[in-house]
Amino acid sequence: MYSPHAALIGGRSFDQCGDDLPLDIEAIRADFPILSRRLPNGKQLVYFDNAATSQKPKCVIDAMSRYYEEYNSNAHRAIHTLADEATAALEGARDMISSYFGTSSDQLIYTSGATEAINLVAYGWAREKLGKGDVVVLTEMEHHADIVPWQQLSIDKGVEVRFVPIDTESFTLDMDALEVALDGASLVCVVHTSNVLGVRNPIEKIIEMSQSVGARVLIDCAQGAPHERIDFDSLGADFIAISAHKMAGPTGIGCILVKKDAMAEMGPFMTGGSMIKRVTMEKSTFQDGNAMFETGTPRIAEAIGWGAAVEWLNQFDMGEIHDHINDVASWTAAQMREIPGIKIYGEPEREDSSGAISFLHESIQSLDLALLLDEGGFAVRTGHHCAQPLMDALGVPSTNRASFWVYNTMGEAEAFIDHLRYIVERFS
Amino acid sequence: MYSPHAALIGGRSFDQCGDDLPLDIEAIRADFPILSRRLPNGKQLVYFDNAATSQKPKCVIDAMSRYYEEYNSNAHRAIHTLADEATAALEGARDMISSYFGTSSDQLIYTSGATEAINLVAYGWAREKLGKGDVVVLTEMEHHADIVPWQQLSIDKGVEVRFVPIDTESFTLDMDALEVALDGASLVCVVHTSNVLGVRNPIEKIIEMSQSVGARVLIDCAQGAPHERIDFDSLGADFIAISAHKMAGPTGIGCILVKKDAMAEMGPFMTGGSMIKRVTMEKSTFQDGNAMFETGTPRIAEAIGWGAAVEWLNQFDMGEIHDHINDVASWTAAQMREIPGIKIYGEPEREDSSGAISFLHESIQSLDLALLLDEGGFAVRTGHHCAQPLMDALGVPSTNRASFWVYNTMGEAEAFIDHLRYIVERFS
Amino acid sequence: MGIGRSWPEHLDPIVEEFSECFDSMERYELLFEFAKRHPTPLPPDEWEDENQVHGCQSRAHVVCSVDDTGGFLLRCGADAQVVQGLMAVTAIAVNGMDPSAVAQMGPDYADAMGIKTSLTPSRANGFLNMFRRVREEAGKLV
Amino acid sequence: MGIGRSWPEHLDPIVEEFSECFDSMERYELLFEFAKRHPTPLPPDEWEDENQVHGCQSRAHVVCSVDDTGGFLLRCGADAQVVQGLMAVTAIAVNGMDPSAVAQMGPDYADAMGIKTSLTPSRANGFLNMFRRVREEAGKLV
Ligand SMILES: Cc1ncc(COP(=O)(O)O)c(C=O)c1O
Ligand SMILES: Cc1ncc(COP(=O)(O)O)c(C=O)c1O
Repeated sequence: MYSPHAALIGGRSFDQCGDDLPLDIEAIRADFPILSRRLPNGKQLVYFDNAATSQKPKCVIDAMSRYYEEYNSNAHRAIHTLADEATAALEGARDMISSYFGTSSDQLIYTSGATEAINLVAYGWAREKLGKGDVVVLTEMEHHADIVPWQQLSIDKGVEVRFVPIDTESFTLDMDALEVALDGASLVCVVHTSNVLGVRNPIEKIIEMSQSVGARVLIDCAQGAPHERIDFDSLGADFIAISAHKMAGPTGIGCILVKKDAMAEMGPFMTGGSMIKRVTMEKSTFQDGNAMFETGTPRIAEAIGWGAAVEWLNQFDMGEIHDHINDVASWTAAQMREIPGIKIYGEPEREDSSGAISFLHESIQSLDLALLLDEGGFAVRTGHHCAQPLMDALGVPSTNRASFWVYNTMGEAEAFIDHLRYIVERFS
Repeated sequence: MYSPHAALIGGRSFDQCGDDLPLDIEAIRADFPILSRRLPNGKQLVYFDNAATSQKPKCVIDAMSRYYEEYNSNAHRAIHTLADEATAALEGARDMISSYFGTSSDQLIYTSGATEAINLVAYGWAREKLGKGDVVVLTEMEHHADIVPWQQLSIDKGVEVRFVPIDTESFTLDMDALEVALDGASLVCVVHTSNVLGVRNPIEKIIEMSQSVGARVLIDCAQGAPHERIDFDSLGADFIAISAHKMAGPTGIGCILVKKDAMAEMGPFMTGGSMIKRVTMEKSTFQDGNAMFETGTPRIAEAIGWGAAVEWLNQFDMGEIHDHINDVASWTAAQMREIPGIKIYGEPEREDSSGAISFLHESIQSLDLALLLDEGGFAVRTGHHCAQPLMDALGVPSTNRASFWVYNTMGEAEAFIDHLRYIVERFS
Repeated sequence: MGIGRSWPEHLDPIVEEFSECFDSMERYELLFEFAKRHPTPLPPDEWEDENQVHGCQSRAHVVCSVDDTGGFLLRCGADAQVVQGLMAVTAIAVNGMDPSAVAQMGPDYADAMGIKTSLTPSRANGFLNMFRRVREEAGKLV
Repeated sequence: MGIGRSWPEHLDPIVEEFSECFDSMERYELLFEFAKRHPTPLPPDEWEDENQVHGCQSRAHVVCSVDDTGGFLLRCGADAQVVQGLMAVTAIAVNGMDPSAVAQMGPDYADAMGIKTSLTPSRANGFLNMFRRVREEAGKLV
């Protein structure tokens, strides 16, 4: 029988005990077609914009093409073979992804990304459960996706929003201030790893502290999931938001992981087909569990692509991936600190950092610096990184940011440092 | 310079005046890899489930692969070359898609599909503008995506929902009842073409009647857009919802087209990055126009794929495509009416019908019939088609549905009729 | 789930009849016949939420009990004849058996009948859900 | 927009200087220099919403007027030196010209300078938005 599942398996053989083998970065690079790209000026691409989005291995791209070329069909509620294969692949992907995140598939709701995931909690849970007198605790290092939905909730429902500040010396959350902010809190929303600073927050402790005052906890793992294995059931958070595109998966998909008892408190968000039990002109009744939150034609190709990405990642030990990234980032940051005029925001050398390096030069404007780096083939991001309150705390409008992933090499880092030195010598 | 735009152009040369050439169905079929698929039992696939989702030409699949293999990057707000190319391709796709729909790009808001498009109107416009005393008019032939969001609005805001019935003899809307229902209406939501009956509603007249009583109009064009050219500006509707996946595009994307003055009345729906002007801990301000409604990482690959689909469609005259589909459907329906025990719901032979044929056999249960058709390689859908109020009006719980698109042939229709006759002879 | 064969001997002629079908259309025809010859069908007015088998594409319901002689009794019904037919074969297999034997039985008769070629992933799943439900209920009756 | 060349003669030496750059890094260096030698920069405290050029990746602002002798006067500023440099060259080109001539001018000097190799789609777009804004304002001053 034709098996769309087999099609999901990538080039390299599946190996869950990869921790015996050291990472073979050259073999990994060979999985990513884009890494051999040359820019129009002839320069070899060096992709250091991984916190914005990761590149995709060929097996992910191919899994989606194969879906469209061999068994594309709308899933669910159809009897014919193609629909059945598409449904099996879609549900197979859900099983694969949820088990990668250490939970069961009924605690996973597909969304278009981390942003929609957080909005789903704001609309589907918070608007049902919270009102005047309730408190939502955020931190100063949240991404806008984990700020604006709560400000809107505050406008609509009178909920109080509190921000936990960061210590701008150590670039870490002020845990004493968190302790204070937790008083009377109903929901605590914290970013697992800052997309600007690379700081990995002590989320285990935060979850414990929050739950001990009876608050539910949402962890924004958009940056965390590409850098360490997120184990939903053992972490114990109530909600975890994830984007596929930052962890080797396609654009247009992500999920919110939701604990069963929190899900039971939720009401519908977007409505329409699939999420219903029965529709009449008078009233409609809805499906139970995660099915209530997925309406319309599913993101079929995207789910299959993400499933393939998770399967690709599953070959490796995430601890080793983290160490490799940390090595490259620490070396790079240490070298950058030697370059006159460069200032780094954060401590990428810290062992648990994602290695994202936010930096500025004292005289070369950030946009100019990005252009000059691009001229050398180096893709870094420039801007406020959707974290303006954090920028305000750091006292800058924007930063340049170099961020690394599994396929980046020490050789790329060396070339980057050489080019950056050259820019600073010539343009400052 | 590397041009992602050039990459969007499909195999056949771009030709807007295709109306001089008759459609070359065999050449068109060659563009769709899946059409040569054989099922596990060796049977050649005959895909008659186009109203659920269309198949995708190779140029669409390739445009997305090329994005991931050559210039994948998060769009907007980045200086580096890849980000710039991705942004250009994303915005180029928006221009192409909006101009295909006869409007400007600032009246197009990307969504994940028609379902999210309608929810966006319910949350972003109706929740701002409507309340107790307001009336939303729907029809009995709406898809659940155009029913449940309005029922939820009714629960939350006290809005009255009225349904215009269909005439179950002619399978058309009861226009006299519409006239009555319009009294005091604030919003009228009508499906352009029924996914069950294939009926194309007189939307021009409905728009006129609705606007003459001062109501805004939403047209659900999920089924309309694959069958005729939708010209937003000249139609004059306030909102038009569209899914890409039913018109040769990928899963996970669609749009709502919104008239400028209606957009000006809208408030934010999902919030987060990109849709903001400035975020502080105290408050946030938002972008103007369509930018206020698109947050998070865009559906970049999906938009590029949809752009390629629209470019592919642009080669043809939609009138000719419609006529071809109508020929195949009319012949098929006429033959089916000769088969003992088969009953057709709708009039697929009508000139303006999308050609979807909903049918049942008096003694062979619909699921059995679908299985037996599948055994012959024929993919048809079976179920309530997310239109339970219409099913209730027709007095059946579900139907089988054969639906056609540009690549279906008279030869496939003949084979279908032969197999259906054989089933009926053997199993009834 | 059981190596070799785990179905009762009295099912052999039926398994053989199916396995000798010329093609799947013929096999479907036979399933339709068995649907009509179902020994212990569950009439639609006894279809309830509690006895519904979930994860089936058609509506399917099973009610298990023991008869006067202590033998297993499977009453079951589905809206689709194909499913009803498979259920009929299953009922023929298990009716009268010792519940503990039913609880141990495997779904391998379906393979042997040649049904598998027509089972796409979710159809296979639907069949297995039905079968597991019967086995579970049998376990409770031991 | 304009066949052949449409820039004023007095820009020739500058165009030549740029076109002779060894590579784009050298061209960027030159743009940095021109940014410093901007004849009529617009100081940041005059940057306002109304004079902002939209669709630029950097913040860019232009204010157009005529001087005592009726010549065009472009005051402009950007936060990025690269943009500021291009604006400086533009100001050198158009300052003192007849507004109606500015309204007719094309952006071809940028091509001739060799800038195009560094212009990705949206950078080119940003430059064109700036240039069109200047031309529009010139049209209003005729
Ligand atoms: C008439 C109609 N409206 C809305 C929809 C919903 O579209 P989607 O599932 O792509 O959101 C469909 C698709 O099934 C449809 O046929
Ligand atoms: C920390 C963090 N949260 C949320 C998001 C939003 O993710 P997406 O844009 O995929 O919805 C991002 C991505 O930029 C992020 O870095």
